[in-house]
Amino acid sequence: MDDLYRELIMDHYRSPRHAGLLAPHDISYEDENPLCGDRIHLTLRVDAEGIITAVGWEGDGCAISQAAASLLYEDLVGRPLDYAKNLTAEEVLERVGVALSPVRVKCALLSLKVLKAGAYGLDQNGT
Amino acid sequence: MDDLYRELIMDHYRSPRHAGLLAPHDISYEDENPLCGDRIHLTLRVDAEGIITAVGWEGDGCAISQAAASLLYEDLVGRPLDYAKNLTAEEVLERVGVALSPVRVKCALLSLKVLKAGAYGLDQNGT
Amino acid sequence: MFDAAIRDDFPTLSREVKPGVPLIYLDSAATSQKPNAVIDAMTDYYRRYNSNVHRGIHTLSEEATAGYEGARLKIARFINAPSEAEVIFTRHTTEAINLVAWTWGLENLGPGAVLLSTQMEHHANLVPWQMLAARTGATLRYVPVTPDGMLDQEAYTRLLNEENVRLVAFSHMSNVLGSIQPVKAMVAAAHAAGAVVLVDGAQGVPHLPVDVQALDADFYAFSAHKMLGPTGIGVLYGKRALLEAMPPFMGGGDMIKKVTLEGTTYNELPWKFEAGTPAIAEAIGLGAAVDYLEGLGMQAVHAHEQAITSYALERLAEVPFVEIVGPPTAEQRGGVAAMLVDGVHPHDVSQLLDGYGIAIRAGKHCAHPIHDVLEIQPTARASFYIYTVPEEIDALVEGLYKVKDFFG
Amino acid sequence: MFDAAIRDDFPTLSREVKPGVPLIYLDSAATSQKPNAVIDAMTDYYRRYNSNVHRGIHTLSEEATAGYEGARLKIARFINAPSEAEVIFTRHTTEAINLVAWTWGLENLGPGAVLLSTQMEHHANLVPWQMLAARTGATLRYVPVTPDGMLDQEAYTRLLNEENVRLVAFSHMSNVLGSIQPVKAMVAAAHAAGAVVLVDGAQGVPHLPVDVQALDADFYAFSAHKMLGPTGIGVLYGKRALLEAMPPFMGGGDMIKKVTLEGTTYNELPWKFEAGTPAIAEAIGLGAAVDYLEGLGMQAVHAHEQAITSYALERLAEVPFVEIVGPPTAEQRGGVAAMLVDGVHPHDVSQLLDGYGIAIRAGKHCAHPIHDVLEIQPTARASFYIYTVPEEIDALVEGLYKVKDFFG
Ligand SMILES: Cc1ncc(COP(=O)(O)O)c(C=O)c1O
Ligand SMILES: Cc1ncc(COP(=O)(O)O)c(C=O)c1O
Repeated sequence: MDDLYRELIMDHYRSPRHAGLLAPHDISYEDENPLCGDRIHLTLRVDAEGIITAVGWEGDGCAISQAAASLLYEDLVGRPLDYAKNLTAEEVLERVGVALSPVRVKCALLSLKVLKAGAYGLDQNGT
Repeated sequence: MDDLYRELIMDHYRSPRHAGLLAPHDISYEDENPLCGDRIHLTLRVDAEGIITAVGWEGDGCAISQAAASLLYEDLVGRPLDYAKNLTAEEVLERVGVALSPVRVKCALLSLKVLKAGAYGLDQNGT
Repeated sequence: MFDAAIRDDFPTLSREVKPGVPLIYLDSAATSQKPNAVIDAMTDYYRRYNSNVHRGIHTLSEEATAGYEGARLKIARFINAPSEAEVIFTRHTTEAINLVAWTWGLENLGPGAVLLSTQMEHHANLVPWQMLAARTGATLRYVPVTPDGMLDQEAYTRLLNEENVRLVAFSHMSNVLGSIQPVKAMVAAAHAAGAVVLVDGAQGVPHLPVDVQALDADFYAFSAHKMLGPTGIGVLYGKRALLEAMPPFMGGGDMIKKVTLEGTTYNELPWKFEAGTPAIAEAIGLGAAVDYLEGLGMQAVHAHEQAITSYALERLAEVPFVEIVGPPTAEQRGGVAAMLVDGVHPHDVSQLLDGYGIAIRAGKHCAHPIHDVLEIQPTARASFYIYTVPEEIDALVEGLYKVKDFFG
Repeated sequence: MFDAAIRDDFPTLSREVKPGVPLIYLDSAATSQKPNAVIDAMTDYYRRYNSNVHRGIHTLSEEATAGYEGARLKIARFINAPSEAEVIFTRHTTEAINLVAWTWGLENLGPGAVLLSTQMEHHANLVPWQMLAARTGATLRYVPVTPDGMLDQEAYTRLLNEENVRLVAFSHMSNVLGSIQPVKAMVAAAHAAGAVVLVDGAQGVPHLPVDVQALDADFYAFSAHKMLGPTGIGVLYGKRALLEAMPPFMGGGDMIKKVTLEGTTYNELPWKFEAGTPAIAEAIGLGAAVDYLEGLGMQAVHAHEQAITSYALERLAEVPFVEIVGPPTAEQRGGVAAMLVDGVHPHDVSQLLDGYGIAIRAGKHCAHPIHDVLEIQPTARASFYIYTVPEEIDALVEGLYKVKDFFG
């Protein structure tokens, strides 16, 4: 069995945390990696102080892209939007916790790209 | 000493036969090889039957280009223009009589190019 | 099929991906492995007669020129080009196609003209025409694909008749579906409609006997790296009359006859289209690749691929959770099997197979549109060549079961 | 000067041109010889991890991608590019310049605009601008050359002030005259006049420490094969803002983000300009060449060339029937000595020297106009690099006497 697919990754891939879109939501953003078809759609609720109060997402794609999203979105609730804005690629990769080749790094970072775009207010669909 | 520069070649290079342009002439043609600057200017007199009656040329360039011209133009007198039209590259190279690399083949064949263009009536300057 | 001893000619094939795990290379449609004869021809050039070509009057330069131009002759013979003047060295298929777009295309197209590509093209035979259409105002249309992955010939005929088609561009063999097009008939139909034809032969020349005169294509493009040759070189074959009428593509050394500050006279074919110091070592390597393929015989190459592809299609048909895209039988297709693995993303298929030493390719294979058209997901593509043996197909099937097991 | 032991790294240098006649290679300005480290890096790639790059999810493809992109990083560091995104692989200097002409040029020039090249340019930095001027209606002007072979800086200033100059293109070092231009000052003057600057660094990067940020050039082009690297690859450095604003050059795989039948989104830098399967082995070879040059140190490379060029100029000055074109002293020039041999055509000089194993180049060196301008005949050019030793200069001088003797 490949190191990449250790238990934590497969657990998050099989049972993604916060699965399902929120309605209503304050933020909604969707993006894909056109080369391979990985896709993630994220919705957030944010209170008046800019604190994330609820998270919901759905997507499809490879195990790495979906597990990374679940891992990243798992503990957003209670954090300020600024936390999302300041997250770095390194932090996300650390959380995924396995060595990734450049192609797979793109898979893992799609979730971060979507989160940041959402946090910076690129609301695509409105509430 | 290089095989290419055997006595015959050097003799023709040092003492080109039929040196000097004819005035008047019936045919005059000049061309050059722009990559290396080899240049040949040929003039011919031709009688009513199309027989070459006099040859005169001048040029500058490498020993191969000039010797080949001298060798080729040496025995034109008394021959019909058609002879010139039908001459092949192989015949000229045979007359030069040394193995030539592709670059040097171009040197050797400039004289043929000029002769053929002249014979086909590409008179540049008129009589 | 070829004797498995052929594999000894390919050093990479005896490699282990990690200790104890030998490489099973099923990614030849992306790039082929290289036989020693090709590697050695290039090393010999660099070690013994490396030199710039064409204008040098010294031993090394003469040897290098003979090697470079000798390779051109070999290639002309290999594809039965009427003359080596019609064989232009480019960097790859992609550059060959772009060359035609930037020269013939800019010169001959304008609003009202129609360019015909197809839904199954590799981006190399699609994006240049999109760019050209945008630049000239010409219209780009696409020949549709049937559900089993062939070009829709009825629609093709209709498009040729209804539109002012000036150029038709399609691939000899699709790198996703594996389908081989009826090139000769399609060229004849295009010519009857007054169109010029470019064939993307990136997957043609490596796998099939190609006779450009029999096919009658106006342009035919291919890459060395997919046919045992090196990276960094490809070929554009073009009919002389077209090439002579075209303006040059790039300006520089070697493509000129005479340069003055006022203007320039261009060189003869093929050099008119070869500006700058050529890919000398690469041409020599490609020449050695052609020698190697001719040694095998292209009929035999094709027969080997047919056999190995039939075997692969058969074995994969037994795997209930795998679906193959493209034509169902080997006859209409080359050595490519793009697979949809139920419930497992191709990235994961490829990554897990790599753990067993099996190299395949995952994704949309530089042909996004065909995926949209056929409404299919990215695929896991296994592809075969002269050195592929049935045991490797068996290993692939076994590997796929393990992948499926793991993902449950 | 470098220890002559450096020659052991270059297999070609121990070759005999014919039995008993060792090679004396004085044609490095045309192309350099390659050290074992470069040849081996490419052979290793082909024998061990040959694979297509970027999208492959298997061991070989990951190794090949690391090799290819690793080479880009090395080159970015070597020329001090702010980012590797600004380092674009092309086939050679010639393609790099044509790329700028076809993209930036077509986009930004039109009637009324002036392009400024120079009288001393290699055709690679001349013909593309002639073609571009013809296509756009822009005017092409040339900076004149002084009798000792430098660019006329006064005329340059005047042209910049008087004309609507949008692009200035000149070479770091002339391949005929050997003269090295004051790049930094010329770039600053062009910028002050609002022009974009392209530097042809084909003879720059191999011989001089080059810091593209210090020079402040907008574009800087060079070829691997002149700097110990392989044929088939070159580099275009460009400033990010310019590259981002430019349309792509060739369309195809790898240069796109997303392709639909309706249109295409282009990839990020540098890949936006790298359509098709890259020259992977060649990039890896160029990376090894950069390692080798960095091992020596570019200051030391330059010092070696200054020393060997001084020695050559000195020795050749003693030969009464030889005249050297270009600047009289080594300080303003690189390792190139183009000679006029009284009474002997350079073809014959070159051919006879070849008989003694000495490889030089004869002709106009892909720079016709400078010969017309200076009213000089074609020349016999000897050129030097890191492996050139004084004994080779001595052999050249001796050979020239023999040539002269022979021609009487
Ligand atoms: C000054 C200069 N510019 C451009 C070139 C062209 O280089 P390449 O043929 O590698 O494109 C050369 C090499 O001959 C050169 O010396
Ligand atoms: C059908 C087809 N066309 C074009 C190409 C592009 O080839 P290259 O990248 O060598 O230019 C490929 C290779 O991927 C291909 O399979």
